[in-house]
Parts: sequence; structure tokens; C-alpha cells
Amino acid sequence: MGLERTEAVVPIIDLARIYRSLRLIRRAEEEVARIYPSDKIKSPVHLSIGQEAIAVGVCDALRPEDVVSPTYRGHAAYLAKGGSLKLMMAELYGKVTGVAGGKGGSMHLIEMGHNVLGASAVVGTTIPVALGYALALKRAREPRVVAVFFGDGATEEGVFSESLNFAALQKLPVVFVCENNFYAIHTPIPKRWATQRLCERVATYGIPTHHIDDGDPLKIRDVVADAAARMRGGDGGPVFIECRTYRWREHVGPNEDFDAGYRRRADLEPWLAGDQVEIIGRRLPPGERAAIDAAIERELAEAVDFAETSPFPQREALYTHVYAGK
Amino acid sequence: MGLERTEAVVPIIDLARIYRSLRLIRRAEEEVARIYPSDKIKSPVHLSIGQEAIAVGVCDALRPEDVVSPTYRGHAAYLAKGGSLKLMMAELYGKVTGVAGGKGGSMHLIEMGHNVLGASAVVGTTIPVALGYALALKRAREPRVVAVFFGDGATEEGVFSESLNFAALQKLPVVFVCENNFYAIHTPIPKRWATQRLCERVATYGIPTHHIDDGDPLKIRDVVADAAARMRGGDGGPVFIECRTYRWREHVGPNEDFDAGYRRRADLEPWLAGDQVEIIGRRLPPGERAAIDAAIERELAEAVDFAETSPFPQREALYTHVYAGK
Amino acid sequence: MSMPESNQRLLTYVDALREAVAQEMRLDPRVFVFGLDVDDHKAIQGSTRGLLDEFGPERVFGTPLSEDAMTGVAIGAAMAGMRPIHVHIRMDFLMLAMNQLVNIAAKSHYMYDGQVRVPLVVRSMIGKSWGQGAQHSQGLHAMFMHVPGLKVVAPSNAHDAKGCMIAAIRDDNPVIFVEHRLLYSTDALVPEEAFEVPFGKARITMPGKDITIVGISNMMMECLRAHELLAEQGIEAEVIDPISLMPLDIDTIRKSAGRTGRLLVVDNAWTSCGASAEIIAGVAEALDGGRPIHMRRMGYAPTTCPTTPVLEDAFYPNAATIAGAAHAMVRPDKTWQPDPERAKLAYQVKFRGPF
Amino acid sequence: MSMPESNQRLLTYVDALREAVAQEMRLDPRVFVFGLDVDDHKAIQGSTRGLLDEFGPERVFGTPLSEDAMTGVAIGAAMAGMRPIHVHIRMDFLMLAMNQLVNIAAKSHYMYDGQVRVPLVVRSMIGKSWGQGAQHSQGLHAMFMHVPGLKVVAPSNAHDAKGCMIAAIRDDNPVIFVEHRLLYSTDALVPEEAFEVPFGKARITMPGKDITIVGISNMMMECLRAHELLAEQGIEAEVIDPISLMPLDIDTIRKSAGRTGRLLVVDNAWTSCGASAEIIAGVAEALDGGRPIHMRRMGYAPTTCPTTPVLEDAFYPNAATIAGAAHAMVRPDKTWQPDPERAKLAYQVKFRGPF
Ligand SMILES: Cc1ncc(C[n+]2csc(CCOP(=O)(O)OP(=O)(O)O)c2C)c(N)n1
Ligand SMILES: Cc1ncc(C[n+]2csc(CCOP(=O)(O)OP(=O)(O)O)c2C)c(N)n1
Ligand SMILES: [Mg+2]
Ligand SMILES: [Mg+2]
Repeated sequence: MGLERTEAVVPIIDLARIYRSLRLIRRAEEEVARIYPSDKIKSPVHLSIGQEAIAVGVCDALRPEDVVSPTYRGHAAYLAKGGSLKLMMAELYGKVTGVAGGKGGSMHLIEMGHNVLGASAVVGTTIPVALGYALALKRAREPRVVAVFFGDGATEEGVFSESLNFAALQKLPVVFVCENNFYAIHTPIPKRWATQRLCERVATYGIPTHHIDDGDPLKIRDVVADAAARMRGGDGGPVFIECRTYRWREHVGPNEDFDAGYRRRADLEPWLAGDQVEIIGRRLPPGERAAIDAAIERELAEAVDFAETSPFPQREALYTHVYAGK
Repeated sequence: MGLERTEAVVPIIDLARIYRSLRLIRRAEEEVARIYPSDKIKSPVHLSIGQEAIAVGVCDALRPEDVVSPTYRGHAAYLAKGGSLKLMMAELYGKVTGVAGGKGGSMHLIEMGHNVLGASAVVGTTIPVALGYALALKRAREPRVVAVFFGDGATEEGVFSESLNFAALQKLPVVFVCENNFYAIHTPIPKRWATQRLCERVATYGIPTHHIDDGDPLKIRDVVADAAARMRGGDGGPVFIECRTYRWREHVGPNEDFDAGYRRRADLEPWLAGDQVEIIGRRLPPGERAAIDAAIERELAEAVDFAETSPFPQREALYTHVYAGK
Repeated sequence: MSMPESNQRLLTYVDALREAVAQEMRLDPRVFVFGLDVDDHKAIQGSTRGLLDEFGPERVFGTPLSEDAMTGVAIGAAMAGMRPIHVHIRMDFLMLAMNQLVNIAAKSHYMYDGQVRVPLVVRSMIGKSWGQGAQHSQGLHAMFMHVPGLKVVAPSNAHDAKGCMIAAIRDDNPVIFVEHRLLYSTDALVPEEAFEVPFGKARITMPGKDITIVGISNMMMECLRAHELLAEQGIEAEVIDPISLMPLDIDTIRKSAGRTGRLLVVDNAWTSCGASAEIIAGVAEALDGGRPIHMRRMGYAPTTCPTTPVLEDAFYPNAATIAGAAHAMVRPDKTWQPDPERAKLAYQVKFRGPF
Repeated sequence: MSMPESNQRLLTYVDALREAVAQEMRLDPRVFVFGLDVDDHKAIQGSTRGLLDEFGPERVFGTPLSEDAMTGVAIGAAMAGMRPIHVHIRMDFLMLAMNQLVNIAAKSHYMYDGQVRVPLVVRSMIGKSWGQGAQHSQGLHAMFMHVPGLKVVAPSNAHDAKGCMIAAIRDDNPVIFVEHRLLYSTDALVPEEAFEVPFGKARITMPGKDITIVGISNMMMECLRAHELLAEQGIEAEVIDPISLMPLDIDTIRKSAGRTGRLLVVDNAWTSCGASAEIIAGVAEALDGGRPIHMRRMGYAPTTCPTTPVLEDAFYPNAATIAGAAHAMVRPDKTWQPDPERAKLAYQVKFRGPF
């Protein structure tokens, strides 16, 4: 994290860290998909398989004390920011050891210990909440930033526009990260957007914008690192990044759905070819890569075991935390 | 209305019609302000004094079958579209003869007979409703357009952005008219908008935009006439017009408020100098102008008399129209 | 109800909804269906399937994620004489549409003195189970029952789903149409032809003399199962389905409770200021010092809906807890809880009409 | 309540609100006030006057017209440890904030298993009279009482306004703070120092034995006037102010109604699924076959609020209609309506404490 950006050469230590994060997310979600038919995971899952590089790129540029706000499609951002895999897996199983005690499930991940704000199943709702968090940081003169993730669909909600205006007006330390995977559920952008001039529109609020087409986590990292540096404790104001990406699986659930008719498998091909897990992985010495892979498998097995063997909550838990005590 | 636009010379008949409308609105609202302290008008009034030319310019380009959607600051649009002064005045008095039977008051004017949609006291709410009306016209292949009025403040509501996207996506026959008077209640734009690049932002939806700074009703009329011609029954899609203007009186109520501290009387001066009622009036032969003025005074006196002498509703009216019968 | 038996077939709730809409769309060109994802291959769990093919994209179309504006659009189109059906896959999302529904849809006919009407159907589904969680499971019909100018219906079976949908489409007012997702696969005898289930008329689904049990939406199913468990104990519960919540047929409920002396209202919602509060209060007011009636509400636990199944189970009333509560009201001296194995069996019982 | 008399002065409701906020802001740097127009010269009818000068624009600031996002901002700031007070000049505008309030604010502490808290005060004013009309007059507190995770308070006098505001600011949960605009100019004895009026504790404002009358928010004033009119008829009404609606002190009301045998609940809201329904239902459930209690609700007419004064008058309960209704409950055999001239005089009576 303290490392400097270099134009051409990226230190192996950076690549290894980024690869580890990419691979962990990919494998964790593949594992979720594998377990899913057993019906042990009692939670609707929105997988990020194919989209991992955005969260990884963003989070690699952040400090531990920085904050991320994920969506219901949030495993990637949660893990990339350092959220515990064990606690996440137990949460998906509905176990009391889960990160939200089994009350939140996959759509409502949170881990305040790693500055992961709570996700929401209502599209777009976390955007202004992230702004409020950033406002508090700014008022406290803390040199921290908030990165808020949302999909292309979320930009259609009025609250997105309201939030852009307010963030720019108050010069909040917010990195807006739009994960544009071209679809909201099964509906493609041309059926939802009058034009695709999103960055141009955001720029009219006086917000600097970036458009990244290939999901390269190193590019994303550089953009976020620059923006965060400009913001920290100062009056830099927000930045907006639109990252194009592609969802490889169905909207919700573990499967592929290229036979459903709303998109073609051919659309997936270029994204498979440009898979960042592979691209970054190939830049590592094979031995190092294999070691990382092996460690991840162990971590995964442990997490699944933890989830499987953890108990469900006691009935009394139904009534805890409805209201906060003073 | 069937008249063609001419660059330099505007036919007297056009000027007379536009002047009549401007003057009627100005005088009607001055009359409201005069009566107000008597407490006979039982309704909060948001006067358009100083802003009349926008509604007049827009409506002069429209046909009777076209539709306007006014705001709670809506006397101007209502009257400019042909709404009855008598019925409006009775409505302000809370009389059963009022245009909404005394149930709506100044903030909720409507006159479907002249295709004036109902106004709302909740800022921004009429924008999507106007779109829905336009959608119905478009589906019916009717060559009619809807002009929807709103203030600068309304553009901050999320529903405004949602509406722009939908209107452009569905190519609805909508003229968006932003009456930018620089204030929302007492708060100036720099405290509410990150930038003033409103037209530029709207253009990113693929919507043609126009910016008119001086409130010239002839310019406004020409822009709207062109846009409406392009839209009628076709697939032209919406247009957006930002008209700068200035509110001469307080936000709500009959008085001036330059002593309140949020703006200076000096800010008013250029608008007084550019008063369109005077500017257009001076282009008429004095005799014709005087005849119009005199007719308006008679109409006004009649309207006030009608309001004064009309009865209040009967108590039973409290329960009529809660639900529509089949 | 007045339909000849011969025209009835077993139909699922989801098919009944779709059939109702299709029939009305054929009849009335002003009707259109829109909302997020109504035109995709999942077709709102099948409830809009085939409509796009039959009626084309001008009458069946998806929208951007803009619930607030889309509700306004529906209202405006309704004012212009169309009859929109606006579909939401979760009732929770109506919270984004509250301003338009409460401040415009409910009020326009009145505020504008009858100059406009808002014939609008808002379809909204209540989610349940399988980790739907706090934001995808709420039955919020009470909020709409609170505001004059809105109507609210919550049909509990395929027959009423069709009849209420047709009545809602033909109604000149905004109707909040409450659908429970677990009802979609249930079937009942449904007439082939178009028919209306009139609003404001409750149905005594099962007659009985010991206690009156009112079940709202999906809770009707649980109440029927509870009825069965109670019958085995020799308790005859009268089960009432209000069907429409606004207008509400309080009279039928009041009279039944007057006969049985006991009233248990079970809602698929929270009880505080809920439909169950309204029903109890309505009956209590009508008592007017007469014979006292023993009354009780059941609904969501007064907490937020958790995702994990063990807690979610305890969040909802079910046949066993309803039967237990009813039993305690009828025989306060005896303690009884249904045998869990037997209660499970009760889940196989379906009520399919005739209505 | 526990305050020494010596520190009390007559203070108006609006000044009490302002004083409470100012005192807490001095004490706790995490408290801030924002919302449309809080910092202009009208200062939300004076209730935020002076705050900008004393605390500066970082802690007192206006916003764009963006109720939805601003509510989210308040929630986020609260999660980060601040204690926002978000001000709305009309409760009707909360309909734009429902998604954030119902789906996020109410649920976060639970859904995230206690990892965050949302100490948020939402100030919202109910408008009345002078042509406010359908969209500027609604008391919608019942909608918030419906959703676990939210608290709702509706102080009826300056003393409680201060004490509830301080308690709300110090509360770790989202509190919907209901203010009636006609109460702003009323005064009461209010302690100088900071104090809390605890939530969930009703007050018997006037003791009596013939009938229990519960008055919510502004209706408390009308009930006190009705009390006076009734007293002249020899009827002793016990008048109860619930103060907080969620949590609701149903026990105090139930016990009182048990003593008097009659319960009249008067709300500044519609009755269907309203706070009045909740109170009646809560008492009815608790009766449990005991002595029957004669119960009745009063609230807005079941219609939309009109602007013209003749109709608006009939829309609201008032001292005369409340007294008339109470009289009919106590003496069903006699018809009586308060003399209109006398009823008008009752409007000059104020209740100023001590509390
Ligand atoms: C307010 C709201 N409306 C609708 C939905 C249903 N819904 C769930 S996910 C989704 C699509 C969101 O698309 P996008 O923002 O692009 O995110 P993605 O799923 O593609 O990551 C929709 C419409 C919802 N959850 N919330
Ligand atoms: C949703 C909503 N928020 C706040 C208000 C209070 N309010 C009434 S008018 C107004 C200002 C609107 O400004 P603008 O749109 O510029 O119109 P103008 O009054 O200047 O014509 C505000 C904030 C409201 N009526 N509705
Ligand atoms: Mg997407
Ligand atoms: Mg303005």
C-alpha cells in the first residue's frame, strides 16, 4: 500500500498481492457456486465472477482505514478490502458465527472492523449513505476516503444524481465506482439509458471522471491512488470511475445463463480472453503463483469447514439488535 | 397560434395577444397581492410577478389541445394556457365555484378543459406525471405536446434526472421548461448546485437544450414552436429550455422581501429594466394597449366580484371525490 | 361466485394473474403493463409471460430503475385515460414510490375536484424465505390502508387473484395489489371467463362457532391449516378472508366475532398500526359495551426480518402457532400445542374452492 | 419531571426546541443540524434561529432539494458516529425519504448485527389551516410506528418538546420527531437545564374517572379544552398524553381505561391503521374477556384535506366535537353538544404545566 506507482514495471510484491486477492475472490465464489445446489447456503447470491478486478484494483489503492461501500453483489469488494472469508462463508450459511450473525446473508455483508460498510439489497441506496460517512470523515478532518460501488442500473435511480450533486457541492472524499456490466438483471443498457454518455454527464457536476474499459486492476489502482492522494484530508472532492466489465454467471444464483436468450455466449468470449485473474497470474513466477493458489485452497477449505460446523443462532437472537441501547 | 415566426417584424396581432396575456397575469397577481391582507384569500400564494413572460412565451407557441403542467407557482402558466381567471380567483377564495371547488387552492390549480394539468405543492412531483400524460398522447399517435414547468430547485430532486432519462429513452413529446429564478425559497443556487452546467448535463441525455437569459417571450415562443413542430405525432423526443428569470416578490405571500437579507434590491434593478410586460407593451400602438388594459381591468373586477359573491362549499363536499366511481 | 361450475378449472395463482391481465388487455386497449423486468424471460415469475408477444412493446415494456419517476409516469398516463399496471417484484421497493402514491395518486381525484381520475394498478409482491431478508420480505399494505384515496387488495388464492385483478383494472382509483410470492404456485378453481371479485366484501372461507380467525394474504393458507389442526381438537374455527383491505368489510368480521366471542387476526405484516390493528379496533369500536370479545393479533415478530432460516421461522406466524394461539383463546384452561409432525402434514392441505 | 420548580420559565414550543438543540450541540460536537432552509432568515419558523451563528456552517447547513439522498447522508453520518438532526418543514416530504428511513435506517442496526447504529433525529412538522391543503398537512406517524427499528415521538407542549428532543438526540436509534406547527407558539413551564423526557412513558395530564381521553400531538390541546367543556357538564375526563408513540406506553392507557370504562383516542392523523387503531387494539387485546370498555377513535375525516376553511374545519376533530363524542359515550341517553360560543372560549385555555 505504501508502494509507488511505476509506469511499466509493477513490483512482483504488488502483483502477488493483487493476484492473491483476485484469485481468492474467484475461488471463493466458485466454491459458493459449487456448494449452492446442496442447499446449505441459505441466501440469494449475486456472484462477481468475471468482475473481481474492479474491487481488487480499487481496494489495492486504499489504506486499511479507508472505507468501501459494496453492493448486494458484494463478495468481491468485501474480500478485496480485507473482509474475513470465514465470517462471510458462515454468513451465507446463516450461522451465528457469520459476519452479521446470520441475519444479513450475502446481500447485506458488512465488516466495520475492515471498514466495509453494510451492503443493501435495494439498488442505489448505499450511495448516499457512503456520502454521509464521507461527510463525517471530512468534518473530522480525517485523511480517509470512501469508495462506493454500484452497478450501471443504480445510476438510473434519482438518488444517484442527487448524490453526485451533493458530493461535488460538499467536496466529499468519495470515489464513485460504477461497475458497468451492461445489464440490470436481464435488461441491457440500450433499453434503459437514453444515451451512454454517463461520464460526460457526471463531469458536468465538476467531478473528474475516468473510463476504464478492460478491467485492468493496475490501471484502476493507479486512478484511485491518484484520486485518494488528492482527497486525503484536503478539499479535493469526489472522483468518478466507470469500469466496464462483464458478469459471467446469471444475475442471482450459481449458474450460467447464456441459454436464456437475453445475451449470447459469444459476448462472453472477449472477457474470458481478458480474464484478469489469468493475466495477472501469468505475470507471476509459476512457483509463487502455485504457492498462492495452494494457500487459497487451504483458506477456502477452512472457511467452508468453519461455516459447516458452526451452529445456527439461538431463537432469542430474533430480538437482539432491533434497537440499539444507549 | 397558426402564425408563422418572422425574424425581425412580429405582427401586431401576435404582440397584442402576448401583451394581453402578460398584462393579465401581472395585474391578476397584483390584485391578489392587494386583496391578500384582507384575509379573504385563504390560500398560500406563490406569485410569478416578474416571471410571467416564460409561461406566456411557451403557451403562445402551443395549441389549445396541447397540455401544460404548472407548478405551485402556477398562476402564470394556468392563465397563459387559457385557464379561467374567474374560476382561479374563486378557488383562491376557497369558494365552491373555484376551479377545484375550493379544495385545491392556489397550489393545486388545474383546468383540464384547457389542458392545464394539476399543480402540486410537492416540488418536482409533476414532472414525471407530465411525462406519463405525454406517453399516453404518444401511444395514441396524437399530434399534441406537453410543456412541463418547474423551478431551478426542482432539478435537484432525483425524479428530475429519472424523468429526463425516461423522456429521452421513450422520445416523449415533452417540452421541459426550467424557470430558473436563482433561488429555492431563500437559498441561492451556489449553495445548492455543484456547478451551473445544467443545460450541458441535460444534453448528455441526447435532449436538445436552449438557454434563454432575458425572458424574451418571443424568443421562448420561437424555440417552443420549433420544438413542438418537430415533435407533433412524430418521434422527435423532448426538448429542454432553461429560462433565467427573477422573482420580484417573496417566495410565498404578497410582499417584497429585499430587506430580509438573502438578496439585494440592486439585483432586481436589471429585471425591472427588462420587464417584458413593458417591453412588449411599448411595441403596441398606445390606443390598442390602452384598450387591452381597460378590458383586463374589467375582467379582473368581474373575477374578484365573482369570487367575493360566490358561496363556500357545503359541508357534504368534504366527502365527495375521495374515490372515483366506476 | 356467480360463475357456473362448468367453466372452472384448476389454475395457479400466477396463471390466474396473467390470465386476468391478458383478458382485460384484449378487451380494453387502454390497459398496459410496465415496470422493471416485466418483459424479460423470467417474466416476473411467469406472471407476465406471453404478454409481450401478444400485445407488443408499446403495451408491455420494461423501464429503467427509477421507481419514483415511473410511478409518476403511471399516474400521468392514468390521468390521460390509460389504465396502467405498474409491476414491482418486491413490495419493499414501493418505499421509493411513496411520494407519488401518497401525495399524488391518492389525492388527485379529490384535490382537483374530480377533474382527473387515476385508474392505476400497482402490483407488488411480498417475498419470503430463503434468505430474502430485511429488505425483500416486507408486507407494507398498512401504510396504504392509512391514506384515503388508495384501495388495497390482498387476494389469498388463484380465484380471487383473477377476480381482484380484473376488478382492480376496471376500478377508477389507484389500487395497491398485494401478492405473496409463496402463493404463486398454489391452485384453485378459477372461472375461464372474466369476472370481478368485488372489493369490500369479505368471505367466510370456513364456517365455525368457537373462534373467528381472519387471515390476510398468505396467512390465509396458514389459517386454513390451523383450522384443520384445531378441528382435530374439536374446535370449530370460522375462517374469514377479508380479500380487500381498503375498503374493508369490517361488518362480516364483526358479526362473526359477535357469534364466536373470539377474534384472532393474522397478518403477513407487523401488527403495530397494521391491518390487524385496524380490524381489532374496528370490531372493538362496534362492540359498544355489548358482549366482550376476546381479541388477539398475530403477525411478523416485532423485529426486522433475518435471513437465516432458524430465525426466519420464528419471525412468521404459521399453522402451528396460529392453532396454538386460537386454542389458548378457546380453552384458556388447557395448554396444547400441535404435534410438530402433524403440523407439517397440514401443509399438504390445500383449499381450492369452490368460492 | 424531576426538575426543581425554580429553574422553570415559560417558554414557547419553538424556543424549547431550539434551546434543546443548542444545549446538546454545545455538549456534544457530534450533533449537527441540516436540511432544506435550516440556515435561512426564517430558520424553520424560528426553531433553528441562532444555531448557524453559534455553531457555524459545518454544523448547521442547508441542502439541495434532495430528500432521498439527504436522508441517506444523515444515516451514513450517523453510522460514522455523528448525531444528525435532519429537518423537514412538512411531514409530507418524508414520503420522499421512505426508502432510506424504512429500508436502511430502521434496519441497519439489526441487519448488520449491531455493527452500526443510526442515532438520527428526523424533525418533521405537520401543517394545518390556511389552505395548507392535501400535501402540506399530513400527520403520517403511523407509517413509522409500523416499522420496528424506528422510534416515534410527538410532544404536545414546550416542556416535552425540549425533553423529547434531548432524549431523541441522545438516543442511539432513528427517531421520527413529530411537531405540529400550531403548537409552536404555545408556551409551558420548561426547565432551563438539559433534561430528558423518557420515551415509552405516557402522562396523565388531567385525572378523571368518567372517561379516558388520549390526545396525540396537537390533539392534546383540543382534548384539554374538551376536558374543560366536559367538566362544566359534570363529566370528569382523564386526559392522557402518550408523548412517545413508539415505544408506546399502552399500560398507562389500559389501566386508565380499565378504571373509567371508556376510551376515546384522538389523533392528528387518519384513523385507519393509525396510532389510534394501535391504541384501541392494544387495549382491546389486553381486556382478555374482562369488563368491556367502550372505545372510540377520532382523527382526520376519512378524506383528503381540502384547502377551503369551511371544509377544513370539518376535517379535524376539535374541542367541541371531542367533548360531544365523549359526552355521548358517558351519557348515551342524553344528547348534548357544547355551545359553539362556549367552545370558542375554551380555545383560550392553555395548559402550561407543571409536568
Ligand atoms: C430499488 C430497486 N429496484 C429494483 C430492484 C431489483 N433489482 C435487483 S438487482 C437489479 C439490477 C441492478 O443492476 P446494476 O445496478 O447494474 O447491478 P448488477 O446487478 O448488474 O451488478 C434490480 C433491478 C432492487 N433490488 N432495488
Ligand atoms: C419535495 C419538497 N421539498 C421541499 C419543499 C419546500 N419548498 C417549497 S417551494 C421550494 C423551493 C423550490 O424552488 P424552485 O424549484 O426553484 O421553484 P421557485 O419557488 O423558485 O419557483 C421548497 C424547497 C417542497 N414543497 N417539496
Ligand atoms: Mg449491471
Ligand atoms: Mg427557483
